[in-house]
This record gives sequence, C-alpha cells and structure tokens, in this order.
Amino acid sequence: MSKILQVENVVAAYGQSTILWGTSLEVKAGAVTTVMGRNGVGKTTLLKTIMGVITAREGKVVFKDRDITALGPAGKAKAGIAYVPQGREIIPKLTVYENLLLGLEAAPDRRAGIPEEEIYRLFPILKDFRKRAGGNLSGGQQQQLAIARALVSRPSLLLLDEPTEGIQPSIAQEIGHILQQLVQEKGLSVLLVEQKIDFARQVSDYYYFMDRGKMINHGSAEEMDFASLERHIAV
Amino acid sequence: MKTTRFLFFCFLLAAFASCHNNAGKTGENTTDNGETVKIGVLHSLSGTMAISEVSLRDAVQMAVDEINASGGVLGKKIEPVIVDPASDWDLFAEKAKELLIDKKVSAVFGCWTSVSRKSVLPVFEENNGLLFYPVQYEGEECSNNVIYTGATPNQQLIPAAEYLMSEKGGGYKKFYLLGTDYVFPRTANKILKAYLLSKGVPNENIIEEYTPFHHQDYQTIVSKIKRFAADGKACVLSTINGDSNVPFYKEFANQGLSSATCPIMAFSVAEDELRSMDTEFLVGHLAAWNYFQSNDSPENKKFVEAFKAFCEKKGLPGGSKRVTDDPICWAYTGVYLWARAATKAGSFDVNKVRTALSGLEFDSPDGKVKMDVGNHHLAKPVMIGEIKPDGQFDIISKTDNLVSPQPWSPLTSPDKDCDWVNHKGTYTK
Amino acid sequence: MEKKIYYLLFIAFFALLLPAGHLMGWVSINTISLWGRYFCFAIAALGIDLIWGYTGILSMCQAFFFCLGSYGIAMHMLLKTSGSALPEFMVWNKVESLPFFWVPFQSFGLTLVLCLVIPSLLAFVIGYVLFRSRIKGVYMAIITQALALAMWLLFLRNETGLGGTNGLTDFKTLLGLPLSNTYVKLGLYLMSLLLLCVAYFACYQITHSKFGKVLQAIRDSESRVSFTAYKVMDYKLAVFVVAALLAAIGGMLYAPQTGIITPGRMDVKASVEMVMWVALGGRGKLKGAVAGALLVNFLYSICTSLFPDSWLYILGFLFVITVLFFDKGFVGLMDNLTKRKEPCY
Amino acid sequence: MKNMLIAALVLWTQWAMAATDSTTIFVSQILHDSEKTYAIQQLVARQDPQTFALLNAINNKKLYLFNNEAVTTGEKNGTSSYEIYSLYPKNELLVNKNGQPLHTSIDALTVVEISRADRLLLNGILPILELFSPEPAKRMLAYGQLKDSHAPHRIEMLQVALARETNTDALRAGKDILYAIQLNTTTDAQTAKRYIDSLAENWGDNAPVFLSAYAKSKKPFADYAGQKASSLERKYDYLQKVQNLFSGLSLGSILILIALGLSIVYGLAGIINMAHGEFLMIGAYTTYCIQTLFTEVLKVPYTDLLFIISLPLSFLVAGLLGLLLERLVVRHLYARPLESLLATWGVSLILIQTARSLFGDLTAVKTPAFLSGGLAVSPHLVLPYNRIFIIGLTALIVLLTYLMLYKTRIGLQIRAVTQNRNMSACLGIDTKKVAALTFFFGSGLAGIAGCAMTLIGNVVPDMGQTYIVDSFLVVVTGGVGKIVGTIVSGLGIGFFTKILEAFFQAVYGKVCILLFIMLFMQYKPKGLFPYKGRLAED
Amino acid sequence: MLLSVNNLAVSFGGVQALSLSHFSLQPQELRVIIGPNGAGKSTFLDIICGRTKPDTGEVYFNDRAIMGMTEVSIARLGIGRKFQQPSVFPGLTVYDNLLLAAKMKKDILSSLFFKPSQLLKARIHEVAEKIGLTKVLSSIAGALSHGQKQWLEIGIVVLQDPKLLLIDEPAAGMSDEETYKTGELLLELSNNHGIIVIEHDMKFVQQIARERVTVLERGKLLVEGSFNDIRNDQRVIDCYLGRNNTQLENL
Repeated sequence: MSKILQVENVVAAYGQSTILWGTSLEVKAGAVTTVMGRNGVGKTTLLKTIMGVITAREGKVVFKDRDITALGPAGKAKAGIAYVPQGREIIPKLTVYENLLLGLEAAPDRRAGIPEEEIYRLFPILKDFRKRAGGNLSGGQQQQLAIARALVSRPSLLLLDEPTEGIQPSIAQEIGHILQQLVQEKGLSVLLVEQKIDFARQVSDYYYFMDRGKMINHGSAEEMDFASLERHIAV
Repeated sequence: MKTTRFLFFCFLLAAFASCHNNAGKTGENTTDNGETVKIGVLHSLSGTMAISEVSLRDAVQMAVDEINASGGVLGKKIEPVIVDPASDWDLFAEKAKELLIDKKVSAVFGCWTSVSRKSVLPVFEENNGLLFYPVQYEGEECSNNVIYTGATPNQQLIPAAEYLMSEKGGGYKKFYLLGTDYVFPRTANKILKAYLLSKGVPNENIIEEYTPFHHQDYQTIVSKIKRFAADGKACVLSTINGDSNVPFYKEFANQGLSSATCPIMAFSVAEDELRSMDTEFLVGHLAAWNYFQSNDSPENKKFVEAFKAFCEKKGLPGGSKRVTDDPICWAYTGVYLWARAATKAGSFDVNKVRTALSGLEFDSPDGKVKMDVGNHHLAKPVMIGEIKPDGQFDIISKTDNLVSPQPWSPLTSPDKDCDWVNHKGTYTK
Repeated sequence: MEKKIYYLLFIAFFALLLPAGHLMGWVSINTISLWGRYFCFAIAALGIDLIWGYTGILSMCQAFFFCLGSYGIAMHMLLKTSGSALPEFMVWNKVESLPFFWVPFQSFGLTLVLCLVIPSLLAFVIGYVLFRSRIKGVYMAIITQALALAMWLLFLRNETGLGGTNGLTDFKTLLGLPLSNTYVKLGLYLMSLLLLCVAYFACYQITHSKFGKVLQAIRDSESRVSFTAYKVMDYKLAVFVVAALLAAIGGMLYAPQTGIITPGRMDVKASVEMVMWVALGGRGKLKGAVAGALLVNFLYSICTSLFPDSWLYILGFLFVITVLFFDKGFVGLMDNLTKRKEPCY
Repeated sequence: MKNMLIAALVLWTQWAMAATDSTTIFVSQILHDSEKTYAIQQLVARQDPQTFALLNAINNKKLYLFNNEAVTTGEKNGTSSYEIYSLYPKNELLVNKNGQPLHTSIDALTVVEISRADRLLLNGILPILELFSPEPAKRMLAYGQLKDSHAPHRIEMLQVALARETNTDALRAGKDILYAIQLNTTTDAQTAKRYIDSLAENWGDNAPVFLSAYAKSKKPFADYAGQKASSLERKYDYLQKVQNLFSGLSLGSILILIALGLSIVYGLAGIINMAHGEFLMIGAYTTYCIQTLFTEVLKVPYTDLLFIISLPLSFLVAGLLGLLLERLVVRHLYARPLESLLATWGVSLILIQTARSLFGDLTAVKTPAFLSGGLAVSPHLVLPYNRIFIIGLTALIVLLTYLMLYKTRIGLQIRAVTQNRNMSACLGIDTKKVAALTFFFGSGLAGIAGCAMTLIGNVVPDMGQTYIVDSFLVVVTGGVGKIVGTIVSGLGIGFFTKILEAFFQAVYGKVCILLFIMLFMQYKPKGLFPYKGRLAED
Repeated sequence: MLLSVNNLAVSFGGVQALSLSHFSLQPQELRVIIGPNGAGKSTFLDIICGRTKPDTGEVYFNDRAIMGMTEVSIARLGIGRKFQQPSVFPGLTVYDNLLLAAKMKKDILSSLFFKPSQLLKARIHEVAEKIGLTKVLSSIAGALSHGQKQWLEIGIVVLQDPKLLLIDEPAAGMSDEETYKTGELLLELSNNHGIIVIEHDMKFVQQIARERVTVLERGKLLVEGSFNDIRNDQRVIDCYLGRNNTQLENL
C-alpha cells in the first residue's frame, strides 16, 4: 500500500503550551488509518495541524509527495484534503443545500456541481431537509451533513475527528458502513481520530496510539492486540 | 510587583511633567519679561466648533504677524500661545487656567460659542485676565474681564427686524423665529419677540421654534413654515447654527419656498460658512452683520487681500480661496485694539490696558469703530446683505452711523445697564 | 509587601509631595486642580472596570451617571451663588419661578443624598429593564449608548430646566467656602484623592470577595451561574448601581473643581472615552482602570497644549494600537514586559 | 450670419419706429444714462403693462444691454450661461437661428446700473409689477399681496394677469385671490355661493382662510362657506398625514441605507464598526471632490452627470478605504465585538480629524437639477425629488444586496465565513479575501449612503456621527445580521420618529422612540427577527 | 416520588419537540434516557431546569409544581444540571469554580461578606479528590482538557448538593477508560441523589443502568424498561440501536 500522507516529527502548540512533541504518522492510500489515545493527548491538534488550522512549528506534512506544511487550510482543502471536525461545525444559518454547496469550494471542478444523486443515496435524510437551516438539524444529521459536505469536494484524503461523539448507535453504525463503502468503492483514504474502540474496530485498517503528543505504538488491524490497546488508552 | 512599580514611576513622571510645564515661570508676576510678550489663543482646532474657529485662529495669527512685522508692541514681539480646547467646554476652562496661571499671558483671544465663554468667564474674573471675544452674542452679560468685539443684540437683531418691517425691506408682517436650541437663539428671539410686539405685530403672527444642534431633517418644520407663509408677508428670522443650515435651506427650496415668497434673515450665516457651500438655494436670502467682505472700502480690500495671501502663504486649507467675515474681522481687530491700548497705556498690565481701551477708536477693515467708554463693547455699523451666487453678500442696507452697543436690551431688561466707569459693571437704573 | 509600598508611595506622593510642592511655589494650583479632576475620572473609571472589566457588561452611559452627580452638586452651588434670585439662565429662558426639582437642592445635605440616590435609582430602573429581558453584549452596549444619546439630547434642551447647552456654570461657593480660594481647591483635591483611595479599597474588597468571583463567573458563563443558584440579575443590578454610584461620586467632586458642567460631558463621545480609559489602562484590573483614567486625561491635557493641531492623531493612534496589540492595556503590557513569559492558554 | 444680420436689422428698425412713442423714449433714457430718475418716475406713473417686464428687471437688478437692446436673464444653463429675454417693446425669449433658446454668458451683457434710490421708486407699484414677473414664485407672491385690495383697477390688472398666466400653481393662487375679492364684493346670494364653490374647488393656499372669514360674516351662505372651509381643512390635514408618512419613509430609507452596510459588517462579521459613519462622510467627500475636480480643476461645466458618476465612485472610494481599514486594524479583531467597537472609535477620530485638516470646513455639493424641486402629487402635497430618489436608491441597493448575499457564490462565502471562519477555511474558502470583501462592501454601502446624503445636507467632517447611533438602533432592533429586520426596523423607526415628531418636538420624539425600543426589547431581546429553534440557543 | 411529569409538550417553530404524557423518578433512582438525536431528550432536561418554557404540562418536584419558576429558584430547590458542552467558569480557578457552586446562601450580601469555613474547604477537597482534579485545583479552569472540564462540571453539580442531578452526555469525548470512571462516579452518587442521565454510549448505559431505561423518540415515550428489555426491543433496535450493530454485539 502506498502512502498518501506523511507527517514527520511535527511540533505544534496553542500559544505557549506545546501539544505535539514530534509526532510522526503515515496514512495509507485507500484505507482507514485510526489514531487513538486518551483525552488531551493531542489527537485533535494533530488533525488541525495537518489541516493547517494550527501552524506546525517544526516538522513536515507531505501529501501526495508534496510538502504542504506551509499551506493554509484553504490551500490544503484545495489540494484534496477534506476535514470533518469534532463538533461537526456545520454553518448553522445556512441551509443544508448551501452547506453542501460550500463543499464545492475545494472541489477540483466547481462546474461539475454537487453529485446530488450519490450524496442523497448515501444520506437520504439530507434530501428531505435540503431547505432546513443546518443548525436546526439534530447531532446525527449534522454529522451526516458534515461528511457529505466533505465528500462534495471530491477529496482524496478525509480527516475525521470523533465522528461518533454524541451520535446514536444506529447512525454511528451507518456512518461506519458508509466509510467502509467509500474506501472500498472509491479508494478514499481516511484518517480517523477516535476514542471508542468498538467503532474503530469496525472500520480501521491501521492503528496509531498517541500519548502526550507522540505516537507510542502502531500496527495494522490484523496484528493489533486489543487488550494491550485498551491498556494504552487507560492510565 | 514590577508592574505596580512601573505604574508608579509613570505617574511620577507624568506629575513631574505637568509641574515642569509651569514651574519655570512661577514667582514672576510680570509677563513682559524678555523680548516677547505672550498672548493666548483659545480657539477650538478640533471637534464640532473647529469648522468656525480655525479661521479665527488664523485671523489672530495674521494680526500678530502684521504687528510683529511692524516692530511689535512697546518694543516687544508678540508670542501667541496656541492651545486647542477641542470644542470641549470643560477643557476651555482648563486651558484658560493654564494660559492665565501657568503661561501668564497678557491677554487671551478666543471662544466662539456662548457656553465656551461662560465656561472661561469665572477663570478670567478670578485671575483678572483679559479675554477678547470676537463673535456676535446674546448680551445680558458685562464682565470687566471680557472685551466684546462682536455684536450685541441691538447691533444685529433689531436693525434686521426693522429692515424687514420697513417698506423697502418688504413690509413683512408675520415672523417665524427659528433657531438652534441654545442661549443665543433663545435670547435673540426673546428680544426680537419683545421688539415685534412693541411694534404692534400681533402675537399670533410670531412663531418661535427650536431644533437641536446638528438637526438635519427639516421636512416637518418647513411644511409648517409653508403653511404659515401661505397668505404672504411672512419671513423667517433664523438663528440656525452651523451645519443645520444647508439641510434647512435645501428643504426650504424643495418645498417650493423661495426668497421671493418668504425670505430668511439669518443671524448666524456668514461668508465663511458659505465659502464652499452650494449657495444655489440660499441666493436672495438675507443676513445681518456688522461686516461683509463685499464692503468696498480700500481698508477692507487691503484686509481681504492680506488675509487671502496669509492663508496661502501658511498653506492653510482653502488657501487663497479663503474669505473674511464678521467674526474674522473682529478677531483680527481685537488684536489691534489690544496692541493700541497697550501702547497707549505703556504697559501690558491688564488693568492699565483695560483703562486705555475705554473709548479707543480704531480704523478697522470695516471703517472706524469705537470702544464704548463704559461697557467693554464695540460701537460699529450694521449692514444687511443679500446672498449672491458666489457666496458673497450684496450689501442692501447699512446704517449711516456707528450703532452703540447695548449689552442689556432695553426691550427685555429696561432697568438694567452696564457701565464699568461710573458703576461696577451691570447696574440697575 | 513590596506591592503595598508602592501603593503607599503613590498616595504619599499625591497627598503630601504635590501639595507641599504647591506650598513651596513649585507647583501651580492649576496643576493641583488638574490632578484633582483626573482623580474624579479615575473614581468613575473604577466603576466601569467593575461593570465591564469584571462583569463583562459594556455600559456606555456611565458618563450620564457622572453628569447626574455633577449636575446635582452644581445645582446646589448655583442656588447658593445666586442667593434669593433665580439662576441667570432661567431668566433668559423666561422661567419665572424655581422649578420644583430645583427646590430640594437648596439644602446641602439633601443635595448629597439626592446626588447619590438619583443615579442609583435610575441605574436600578434602567438595569432592571435591561437585565430582566437578558439584554447583553453588543445589544447592551448599543442600547445604553442610545440612552446616553437621548439623555444628552434631553439635557441639551432648554425646556429641561438645566441650562441647556450652556449647562450650569459660575458657581462661587461650596458650603460657604469660596471656590476661588487656593486652600479650598487644595481641599477639594485632597478630598478627591481620599475618595479615590476609599473607592479603590472598596472595589478591591468587592472584587476579592466571593461577590467579585460571582461577577467574573457571570462574565464567563451566565447560564452556569443561574444553574448554580445565583440570581444573576441581582448581581448585575447591584454592580450596575455600584458603578453608577461611583460615577456619580466622581461627578460630584468634578463640578466644583472644573467650575462648569454641561451636557457635553455626557454625550456619546464622553461615554466611549470613559470606557476607553479602562481599555487603555487594562480592563479587569483595578489599577488598570485608575492608571488609564489618569494617564489618558493627562495626555489629553498635555497634548492639546503641546500639539494643538495634531493631538487627535496621537490619541487616536494610541487608542487603536492599544486595543489592537495590547488588549490587556498598559498594565497588561507592563506585565508582559516585566514578567517572564508563561503559558497563556 | 446673414440671417443674424437681417434679424438684427429688423429688430433695430422696430425699435427705431417705436422710438417715436414717449414710453419708448423713457425706456431709452433709462438704458442710456440720461434722466433715469425722471424716466422711471414717468413709467411708474403710467402703469403700462408693456413696460412691466422692464421695470421688473430693474427691481431685480437684472437689467442688461445686449446688442443695444434691453434684456434680462432667465434660466441658468450650465455654470455661467443664461437664457436671455428681451424686455421692451416685446417680452420674449430670444432664440438663435435654429429656433433654440439663445444662451449667453453673463460677460457678454452690459449691466445697466440703476441706483438703489431709483429702484426704491418702484415700491409703489411693486405689487402689480410683480404680477408680470417672469418668475412664477414672484407672481404668486404678488397675487397674495392683492388680497386686501379693493381698488377696481387692481382687479382689472389681476384679471389681465390671470389671462396670461401659464403656471398652474400661480394660476391657482391668482384665482384664489380673485374669487375671494369677488366673493367679498358681490351682494347677490347665488353669485356668492358660486364663488364659494369656485374657491373651494380651486383650493388655493388661502381658500380656508377666506372661507372661514366669510363664514364669520352675516352674509348669505356664510354657514355653507364654513362647511366648505372645514372640509378643506380636513382634506389638508389628511394630506399632511400623507406628507408625514412620506417623510417617515424617507427618513427610514436613509436609516436603512446606513444601517445596511453596518448590519453586514456588524451582524455578519461581528465587528461593531464605529467608523461606519466616517465612511459615509468619505462617500460624501468623494462626491464633493469629484464635483470640485471637474468644475474647478478641469474646468468642465457642471452637469448632473457628475452626481451620477459619483454614486459608484463613492462606493469604490469608501470601499477601498474600508479595505485598508480591514487590512490594518479590523483583521485583528474578528469575533471581539467590544474591542472592535473601541478600536474603530479611535479610527473614526482619526478620520474625522483628517477630513477636517484636508477640507477645513463646511462644504456642500450641488444638487443635480433633475433632483431639485418636488413632485406635486396634488395642490398641497409636494414630494421632494431628492427624497424620492433616496427611497428609490435604497430599494435598489437593498435588492442588490439581497441578491448578492443570497444568490451568488461570493454571498454564500461571506455568510459562511462570518459564521464560522475556521471551518470555512477548512472547506477551501480564502477567508482573508472574503472578510476583506465583506468589509469592502459594507463600507462601500456607507459610501453610497454618504453620496445620497449630500442631496439633503451638507458635507462636514462629523456628518457620520449624526445618524450612527440611530443606525445601530436599527440594526439591533431588527435583529443582528437580518436584512429583513434592518428594513422593517429602519422603516418602523423612521415612521415612528416622524409620527411622534408631529406630536412632540424632535427631541422628545427621539426619547419616546428609545423608550419604546427598550420596552420592545423586553419581549424581543434579540430583535424583530431572531433565529428560531436550536440556533437561538447560545 | 422525586419528580413527576404530566402531559409535557413544547414545539419550536411549529415542530413538536417534546410531547411526554408521563414520566416519574424515585428518590435515589438513576435513570438513563436514550433515544435518537433530536428526540427531545435535552429539551426535556431544559424544561425541568427552567431553561425552556413548555407550551403545556406539569412538572412536580417533591410534589411541588416547578413550572414557570426561574432557573435560579429551581436550582435552589435542588436540581442541578450538567450540560452537553461542558459549562464551567473558564476565567476562574478550579477551586473557585467549586467554591461558587457549593451549597450556601447565595444572595448578594452573603457573597460580599463570605468567608469559607474549614468544613467547606474540606468538602471541596473531598469532591475534587472524587473527580480527580486535586492536582489542578489552583489552575484556571479554561486551561483544562475536555474530559477534565466534564468532570469539573460534574463536581460543580455535586457540590450544589442537589436532590436531582440532570446529566447530559457525560461520556461524550471521553475515552473508554474515562467513561468507565465517570460511570462509577455516577453510580456512587446515585446512593444519595436522584439522577437522570442522557447518553448514547451503550456500553456506558449498560454499566450504569441498574434500574430502568427510558427511550424517547420524536418527543414521545417509546418504551421504558430494564436495559436488557430495551436492548432487545425491536422498536428500539429499528429507530435507535440499528440492526447488526457490531458495537452492540461486543457487549
């Protein structure tokens, strides 16, 4: 498997407090790579740094053999990375359809428009709610919308931050299915940050464990020993 | 910890700076030490009044430059101390104190609005200073420490009303007294109303109305005027101040009124205000002042030229397009009056200068004017002008003699008068 | 301990050295009065810091409360000055008899009480109406600003019976003491300094009590405070009234030292400037409020004399730059300069 | 050229032939500096309508010689050229060979100096003289002055004048007087009733006064006149109400125009822009500068076109300066509304002072000719064109803004960025560009408002301060970031202000409005149109 | 009966958010409410604590009608609320956060002249110990991690010593281990307090649901029963749990 994204010794901080202390990671193309770890170890910061929301102080982010460390979030989005943050971050006062339209901003070809058929096939609920304000959707619906919005930009890499947080089990399950489907059918690469082992096990191909801003362990799903995994997340 | 220390030293520094500001001169009572004599210039250079007052600062500066060029006063050059009271009335008092107590100036030239004058008045009286006040005002004041070079009500209001009622002025019978709500319009209208009533104008033919400062929306008022003027022979006596004038005149024209149907006699619109205004709507309306730039005496022509040249040379906004007007003329004249009086007294001492000012005559750009013997005001001619398209006035009426000033109008305060020679200022007859 | 020494030095400097300097002839009485007036502003600024810095409510009508105090005391002084006659402005305003609301101001005791009661009462009513409907943040700022504007317009009117644009001026005596007397001026100055110290101490106590913590909690998360069983509205109202009171006290001392009070002191600009002092000094820190009020006003005085043509640019840029780059004000700036950098996240 | 010569010759011969007439001799004396005083006295005594035009010109100090002929100036055309009217023996507009009105600069005319004393000789016949003035306004005034006249010859003169009257307003004013005089002189009851009807139907300015005066007399049909008078009064009051509503609408439009930009910048970008009023001032000064640049520097004669081109230019200039402000200051202040309020306050101080030192003082812009005056909807209802223009402009701009924000890609981007800056960036939107554009647009709108404001008021450095607090109130009352809210509350506040102004004075009206808004906020603390449902919670 | 609710209904903009005919809770009962997103669970808690005004209905707390009372009076009666998004005072220290919450007189004057007693200090330290924040007591609450804030908020609610705790998604954003610890904490609290918990994490629900679980759907009560009943209820599986759910199979 070739790698689509490579993070090398990244150091990042909020103001004065450093969160990432030389984190490295590889994302395989056409697979789901999951980062796990306890609260506050820097998983979300890692995604934000990859996306460019936080600037890396040291280290490199290489995407498709191109060094994109210095690009801002908009540039990275246009390069083909889509981001579904924790808390979904739907634009609340825009309608569902307008939120989807925003996905087009980073699409390689704007004129192609929203692949409505495909989106509504994956997320039928969005079709009915097209004209509702995004902020008025329930949490699960917002999560679906956020993923759909990310897909509209036809990314090659999808960054997902805790997609199941506060989501009912059935939708979480559905999201898992959709993810698998996307990876298998479209060869999408996914970098997932997750705390719940159950969901991670459902979708992941490769695991990283993170603690205090560094990767402490990694391995493929087959070779993973989940007992030791839970130990890592504990403490 | 360190922050507190830092702050403390900041205050220390500030306090020392503020002391240093005045410490040097303390202890010396005379002001005419050295080669120069200081005068204070107290006109707002920022804030709402800057629009009018900056020109007065320029006029004072020009008079000072002229006097200095011709050798100064009593062998000393005049050194103007210019401060900016920023249209902030409290700051006027503060700056007056600074000029009198700390800078120890011999005289102060300044103020425009009544409130600024009222604000500094106690300061001048307390410290025995001398203020030259160049703007037409409401009267009912008579301070020993103020020289009023602007007009009193009887030098502006009454002649204007008289003119409008006269046959040649149009014989108007109904009067709409419209003003901005502050002391000058209020007092002016009180006097005007008393005058009109005394001339037999029935009460219902007089309407009094006030708008706030910077009022812009005159739709309602103009439609009232229109109704009032419908049956002819009505005029407006306007004490509207500053930037409210243009919206008022525009609305006036837009609702179909004109100087022919209902003329506006303005008491606060002078050339400087008209300078770059679109005068189209104002043409034909009237104004009453003691001085107009269009006064074609040779002295005045010289003065106007000199002022334009001065503004151009100093690179002031407007340059050679600047115009003179009544307050500018009196601000300029004030400096000369003071210089003459000082020369006459042979001293810059306030008391001596004041005594010397009594009855002093001077050839101003407006012709010969004379300080009143007793009441610290200036006797001068009164003129009515008609606004021309170029922002100048066509002088359509002028008194033959100087009109003596009456700080207390006989119409509203018949028992009062002002005299500093035979009485102690305001007295009851 | 070291900290206390500087506070004491500060007080000693202004309470002893400056008056002594005056008596020695080094410092003019004008400078003394000037600082006296700055102290009045500083008292009002403390109130603003309480309500804005600590509680997070931006009230843009503090200048109005300041003026209420000033007007009250000015009415009293004016009545004493004009004796049995009507104040001058009423004469040209064609007012024949003393309006009813002037009558109580003939007594000094009543004046003191009214100067404190009226602003608090008004603050209470305004605060009650605004806080009841949970108006906050920007809405609060705009509405109080509009309120200040309306009150300003009202005070500008001559019909209001408070002297219109000209305001009240030409007071001669306070409690029978001539205001032009140097020692009376000195006394007023010391009085202002004393009250500033008292106000500072009181505010210090307030902000360091649990009450002060509740205020900060309201700033951080109002709903959490409610769910923790505190009546948010009571607290907001209390601090709004306290701020109004402090402003009024500042105003009461201000009028006799300045010699005039006009609506110009309470226009929109005046209120924003007051907030600006606190912002420049450092909001959320009491000494920031005091420092801001003193230094900004000092700069204003100095600059209008030294740079009459360009001072507005200087102050304007100072405002902008402070707000932009030193959002913790002078005090924050100095903290940054003097302390070792530490995580601020 | 040849035609001109012939025309001149013909004119000259006419004049020469008429010169035998003594009136003509007096005229020529006036024109050619001999015995002016005597000649004027004679003409005044004759009261010959043929000479009235000439006498009028004397009274107005507009008597000139042009090709040796007495003329006066008429309508101004451009900056310095005028239409020319001949005065005697014929009073008509001079035309060039194409039949077009002849335009001449004032320098081509020779002034005939008449002393003030001589002019005062005309006082006695001024009222009737003005009946034949070329200016309708003066004629109206003259009709008015005949009100109390009972002299029969004046009535004749009035009838003569009315027969020539072309202006409808003047005609109405004249008839008003004529019917009134006839009503008061007639003794026949039926005739009186007819005149009463005519008076009421004509509905001149004085009709109610005349009718109610007549109603007080004991003459026949006095009650009838009284009824007519009060019905006219009622109609008038009704029209006043309409006028008031129009005033409210126009005030509301101004508020909307200013508040719209404010709302976009503040509601959507979270910036309280205290310097917004100053962008309005910048727009106004742009208009002023363009006018000055063209008429004074480039010496192009003034045309209305200048105002038209200033509209987009003031948008551009104010917008660009807004952009500069965004780059320098506001960029650091997103989502810190209270700090932004203070910083932009400082900026506004700087801008005002800059304007003051650049332009010095009070200036004003020339109102284009097509916007002067008003639309006379009915005799007593005049709607000024400048106000109508502003209402129209506001409607257009609101529409454009709506389309821009809700129908275009950039609008979508603006709305997205202003609600969630970071996420928008993550979606590939260049947030810096969009934020700058938002500010550009908001400031530009203020610039247009400024340009429009020159139609009403003057251009002064602190003109922005006049409406700024009101506009903030509009934004707050309408609900932040809602265009509909801004419109409704802008109109509402406009109407209420005008309605209250009719009962109270302006200031108390304003206080009432504020109290009303505070009470209103009691049950709508988030404005007229708050967001509903989950969105509302935060 | 600690809490009983009858015929509660509220709608937002025409959409029925909640329509609950009956709900009751015993003292010292720990009740878990589950249900699809948007089923009205948070709205239900909002109504109980006075944040949202219902259109109709009755809410009795200890047989006292509390509808129409303000948040403050409801809080004073003894209902504490923890929100979905942690809501603490970010500008104050952790200690001050807890201090403000502690049960005491909360009017202005008592606040002004308040001096913490030894007993209170001990109590705060005890709670801090329980929620694992002893080490960070003097740091600013805003600097805590998400999970720590969640716990701090629970601490705040506990210190209020309410009779009823309303807890909204306490496990959101927590790792499995943290979730487990939270569960233990809640179970311990349920010895002295009535607790209503909203949660999606079925593992967590299983851990704490010793008694009854309530399922809401579209604002209505779908079913109420023991965890096992619910887990196997076909309606719940259809609308909420989902079929063939691998996560559930792991339970």
